[in-house]
Amino acid sequence: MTTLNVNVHHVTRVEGHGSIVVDVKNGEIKECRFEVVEAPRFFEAFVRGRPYSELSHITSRICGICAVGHATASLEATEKAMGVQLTEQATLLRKLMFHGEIIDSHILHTYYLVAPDFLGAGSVIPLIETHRDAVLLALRVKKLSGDLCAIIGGRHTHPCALTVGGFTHTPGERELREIQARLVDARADMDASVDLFASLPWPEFERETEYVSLHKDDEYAFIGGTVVTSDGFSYPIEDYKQVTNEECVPFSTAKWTHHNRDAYMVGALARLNNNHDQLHPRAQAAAAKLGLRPIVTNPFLNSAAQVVEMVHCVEDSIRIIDELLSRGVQPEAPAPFKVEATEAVGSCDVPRGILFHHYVYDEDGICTRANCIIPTNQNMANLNADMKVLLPQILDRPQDEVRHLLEMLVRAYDPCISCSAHCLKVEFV
Amino acid sequence: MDNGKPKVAFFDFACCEGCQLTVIDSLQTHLDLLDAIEIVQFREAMSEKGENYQIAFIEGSCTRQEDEERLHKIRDQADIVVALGACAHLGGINALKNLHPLEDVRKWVYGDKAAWYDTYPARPIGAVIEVDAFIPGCPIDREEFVRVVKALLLGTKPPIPDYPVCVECKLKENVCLFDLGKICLGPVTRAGCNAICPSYGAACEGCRGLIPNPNENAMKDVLAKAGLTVEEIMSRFTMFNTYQLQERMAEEE
Amino acid sequence: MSLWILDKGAVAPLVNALRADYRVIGPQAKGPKFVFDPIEDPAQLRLDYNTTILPPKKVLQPPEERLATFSMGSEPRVAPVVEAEPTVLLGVHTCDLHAIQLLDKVFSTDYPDAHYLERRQQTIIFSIECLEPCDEHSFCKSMGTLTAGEGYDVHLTDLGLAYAADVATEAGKALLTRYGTVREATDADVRRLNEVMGAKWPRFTYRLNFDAAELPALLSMAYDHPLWDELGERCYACGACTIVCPTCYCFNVFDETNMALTEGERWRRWDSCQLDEFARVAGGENFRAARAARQRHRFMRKGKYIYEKIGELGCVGCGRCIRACIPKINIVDGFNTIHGGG
Amino acid sequence: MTTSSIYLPEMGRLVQVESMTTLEKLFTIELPGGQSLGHDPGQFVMVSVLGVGEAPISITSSPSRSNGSFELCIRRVGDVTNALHGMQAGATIGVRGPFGHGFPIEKMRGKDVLFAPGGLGLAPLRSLINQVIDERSSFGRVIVLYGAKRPNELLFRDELDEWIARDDVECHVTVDRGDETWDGHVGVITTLFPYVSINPRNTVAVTCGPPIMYRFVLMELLGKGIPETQIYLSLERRMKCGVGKCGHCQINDQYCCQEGPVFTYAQIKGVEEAL
Ligand SMILES: Cc1cc2nc3c(=O)[nH]c(=O)nc-3n(C[C@H](O)[C@H](O)[C@H](O)COP(=O)(O)OP(=O)(O)OC[C@H]3O[C@@H](n4cnc5c(N)ncnc54)[C@H](O)[C@@H]3O)c2cc1C
Ligand code: SF4
Ligand code: SF4
Ligand code: SF4
Repeated sequence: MTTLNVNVHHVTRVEGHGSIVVDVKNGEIKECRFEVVEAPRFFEAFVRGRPYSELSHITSRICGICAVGHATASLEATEKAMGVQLTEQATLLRKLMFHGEIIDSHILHTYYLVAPDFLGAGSVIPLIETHRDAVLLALRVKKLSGDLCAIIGGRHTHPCALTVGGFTHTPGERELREIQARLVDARADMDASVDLFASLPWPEFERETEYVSLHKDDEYAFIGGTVVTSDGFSYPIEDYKQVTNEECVPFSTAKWTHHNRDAYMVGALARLNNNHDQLHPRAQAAAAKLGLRPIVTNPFLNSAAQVVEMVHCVEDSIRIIDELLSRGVQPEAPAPFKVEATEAVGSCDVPRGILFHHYVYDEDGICTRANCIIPTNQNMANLNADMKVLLPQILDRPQDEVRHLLEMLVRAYDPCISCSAHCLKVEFV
Repeated sequence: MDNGKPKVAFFDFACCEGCQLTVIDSLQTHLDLLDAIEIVQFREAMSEKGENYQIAFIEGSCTRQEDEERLHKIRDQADIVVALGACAHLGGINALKNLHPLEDVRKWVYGDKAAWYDTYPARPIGAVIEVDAFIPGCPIDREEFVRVVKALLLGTKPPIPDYPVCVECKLKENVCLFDLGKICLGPVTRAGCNAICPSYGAACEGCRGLIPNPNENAMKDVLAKAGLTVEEIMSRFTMFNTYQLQERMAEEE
Repeated sequence: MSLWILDKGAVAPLVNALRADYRVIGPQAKGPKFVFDPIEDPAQLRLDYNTTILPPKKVLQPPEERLATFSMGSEPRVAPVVEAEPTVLLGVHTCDLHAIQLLDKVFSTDYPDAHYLERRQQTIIFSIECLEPCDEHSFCKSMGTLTAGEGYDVHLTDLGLAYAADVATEAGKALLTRYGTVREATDADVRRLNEVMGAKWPRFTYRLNFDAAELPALLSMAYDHPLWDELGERCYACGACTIVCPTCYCFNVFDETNMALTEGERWRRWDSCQLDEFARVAGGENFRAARAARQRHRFMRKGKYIYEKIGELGCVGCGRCIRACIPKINIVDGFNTIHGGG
Repeated sequence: MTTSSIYLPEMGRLVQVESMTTLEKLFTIELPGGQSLGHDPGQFVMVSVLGVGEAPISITSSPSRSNGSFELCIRRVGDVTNALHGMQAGATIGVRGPFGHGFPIEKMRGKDVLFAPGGLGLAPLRSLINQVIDERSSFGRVIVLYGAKRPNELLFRDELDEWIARDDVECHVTVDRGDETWDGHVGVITTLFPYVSINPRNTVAVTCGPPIMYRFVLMELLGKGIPETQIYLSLERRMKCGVGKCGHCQINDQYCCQEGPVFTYAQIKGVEEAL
């Protein structure tokens, strides 16, 4: 009979602090859970009293990896609240920058964090010797996506130029053309990535769950749209709480969420499952090559879905730049608006999944209440449910392997725990 | 130092990990960093964990009792401790919570479960352990990080400027935001970021902290002339510098 | 030397032709302001600009400049770097032209500075006459820099449809005639030029309440003037006033190395006497610790010290320091205060 | 390239490095091909450690004793000086100079010379003291009054002993605070003045030390009636070029690196930024 005691404190190669606790006595699972042990940061509490103009800059600091995503969701909320209508150019630039972040985050996750698991390394650093081409590819694509964010927003981590109503800076046509040429070149890197990840021995594991994402009929949804689930539900963004149903759990600084079932999953795999038809044809081809045919129920394949999304974002970025250039890029001031007492919810599907920012402003545009629901939190219950199903299937394997597989499962979710820990506010009135 | 390279470890406390990400990003242009130093711990990017390091880069603020123990352990091991980024250097954005009563903050977020979550006012790590150097910024500047690593290798003083952002902003020939009717904290904020925010038309928010000898009265004067109320002025300063301002107020009392 | 006429329509072809053999730098728009930058498209050139954020000195003494490269290790070696390329500098206002002449003196006397001088030698200057004040802050008329008799290769004056091009050097002439389409000026052109020049003066006002030549003497009596303390209270010590000044040339020197610490470069970067650490020595002593003392030093340099060193006033009246100063410290008001009766 | 760069150091070799105190070391440097530095006492060189930076350092050896090399006495206080302290004989360093105006020895001939260095201030003065001693017959009395904070901070102790032993030099040494190794005079440098009688009209005084010391020594010298034009000081400033361009060393209208570092008291009297 197996007796197992795994306690992986501070799971590595994830953004943020999490621990896996497993306790098995004589083949009986006593304990199996993923804890978030990170220091809570209390964003919702301390944005109260801050002016609307600061909100996107403050909340971008929730997470250094999805800074653009937080800033964009935050601006979505504020702009909705203030009734701002973005110009077409600003809308395109927001999308373009968002693509930059998706690529940036996914390349980091797939190459730096996940690939070492399959290539028998503890980190990306030894791969510089053993898989130099792959590492250089990753560095190249990471630089490209970072530069794409930078020409629009100044930098990728905590972009400076995003502001309510648009941007404080407009990229030059020459910069756009140069980055477009690099995106075109990156197609080869995308093809190579698809080949590489298609060749990896993904762990065999299936557990069907509910997949939640944003959806738009006319494009693969990242910013705005409606909230849909693979169980057939659909909600306007404003009704996000009907989906999330948060609760505090004692061993975690992250709050858990559930909807139609005990748990649901968000992120690249959820988006791919819900929005496969809106993917760029090249991305659809990549999905086929990676064996991703909706509904995909192996959570490990979330990383493969990220590769598909990279392909999509590269292609769509090339297209957006074409559109921008054919319209002609002009410096423009942020759209005008009037500050008034309002409330609104913004939502984006950031690299790790759907994200909600909900603000209430007083008549001076001072934030009086805020609620941010972060993808990693929403995945927490599902990850734990996966672990409970996976563990019995692998219990007979050596302890190191069990530990490794559990860690890989955690990593597959790409948990950005640093953001999940700033959980969330009690009910709105 | 078996292979002659100094062993370097990265640690994080309450933060967004954007600074560590910036460190990872610095490899895009400075892959030779890995020839010069040996990274033995970097949770965000590697599974291996070496406890034998000489240089510790610490990201994030100290916000809990248990953080202090960890910080002391790092201090005991490392020859050189570097505060990495605004959270570690200043308390940064985390210290915004210090503007509210602690109990209120906990209850606000966790409701009746507040007692489960340990927390105290956010502090820069320099308030807990001795820090040998700091790299300011939210996030840090990639090139500045590389410069500091070189200085540590060379055994010289890390080249962190003492002058304000305006110097770099002017050298870049940006249109000053005051000329565009905006309000910028550049005149009192430490340079080194290459004036990135003003270069992108956005006001400096002071993430690198005040310069050593700022003329705050002149700043307040100018902001007041620009039509800002006292609350608005304070709000500008507190975004990243709450801890420093509160310390100063406590000193004055 | 000779007067030529350059039709406005001929400017773009001239710029294009020059671009084949020269780095062409001229004023162009940056948001609501102007900057000197390399011209990639003649349409960028804005000879009608008012003033630039940084003066054209940045072309001759770049904000950051490599002085040497070196190898480290046990047998270190060092080699000088003098970076200069054939350059045409277009559209220099006369105040800035006076400032360039001042820099020429500074960098060629005592210990000649090859880095500056080589670049200067390879730069051909097309200056341009100002017919309108750039804004309320310029005081070139007070400083005697509202026009220029020397220091340029070609000097342009806007005659409406064409520029009068006063050619002062062989280099200028060769350039103008080889790359451009010009004709020699007729008597009518000269009359028109005189008219334009005659009409411009009244548009400019004196802003100093006294003759600038009195500045050195005035300042030598003003060392303990209460003005300095007043300015010290308001000044941020941000250095902007000196960075934008066409006659400031102070610099810092620092080394950059590669990661392996085997090679490096020695650089210089513009520095400012307004910054805290400018005059601090290793013992911790700071010889101009007070902002008031630093403001005094700036005023003294502009109105007295530089004059005593090279016989030219250190201020050409461009007004940049006034525009750049956020608390609105105004050198004209300062000088007038010292003169008395503000 | 038309002219060579004034910022380009020549590479010199450290032929000897000697510890003097916990903070100061004496460096002996040879230029390529054994060329002479050709300096006057009181001048300085810009010393480079490539990769670290440059620092102005007074030449402490006397031109009369050059032997194809020169000496620098350097206190470790920062980047460049730390790096120098880490170097061994045989290493190569960069040297530019000599720069500045040294002590006008011609004007001192035939006169009594009173040296009053404090602490590290002995480094620049030693160059002149030794030259005066080497040309002893062309000077009147030679008086050296040297003070340091503590006995273990006294520089050039062997030479001090030599000077004390000589009949034709009046040398007195003091420390601010003594210890068990010290049986000499205790007290600040000005307490040495009563030991020597001075003929003010015929005396040239030369002093160098930290800014506070100047105030007291000057009071003493002026009180004795030595004319302001016969009191020489060597001043320290931040310097980045050494050739009157970078602006850091400016003392009001004077560039310390060019007009100085040696000034007469008459030159800087009333110049607020000087002392
Ligand atoms: C003419 C002249 C002659 C000299 N002769 C000698 C001599 O014979 N022997 C000798 O030992 N020295 C001499 N000095 C002094 C010497 O030049 C300085 O000690 C040296 O430049 C220090 O350089 P560094 O690189 O070691 O220090 P750095 O690391 O460069 O530090 C020095 C500079 O950095 C700044 N700095 C350093 N530490 C701090 C701090 N804690 N806070 C703020 N700012 C700081 C200071 O502004 C200072 O200018 C002389 C100086 C001059 C001008
Ligand atoms: S924009 Fe800001 S940093 Fe730049 S000069 Fe103006 S005040 Fe200074
Ligand atoms: S002091 Fe001011 S007005 Fe005079 S030249 Fe310099 S920037 Fe122009
Ligand atoms: S620009 Fe104004 S505030 Fe800045 S240093 Fe100059 S005088 Fe002072």
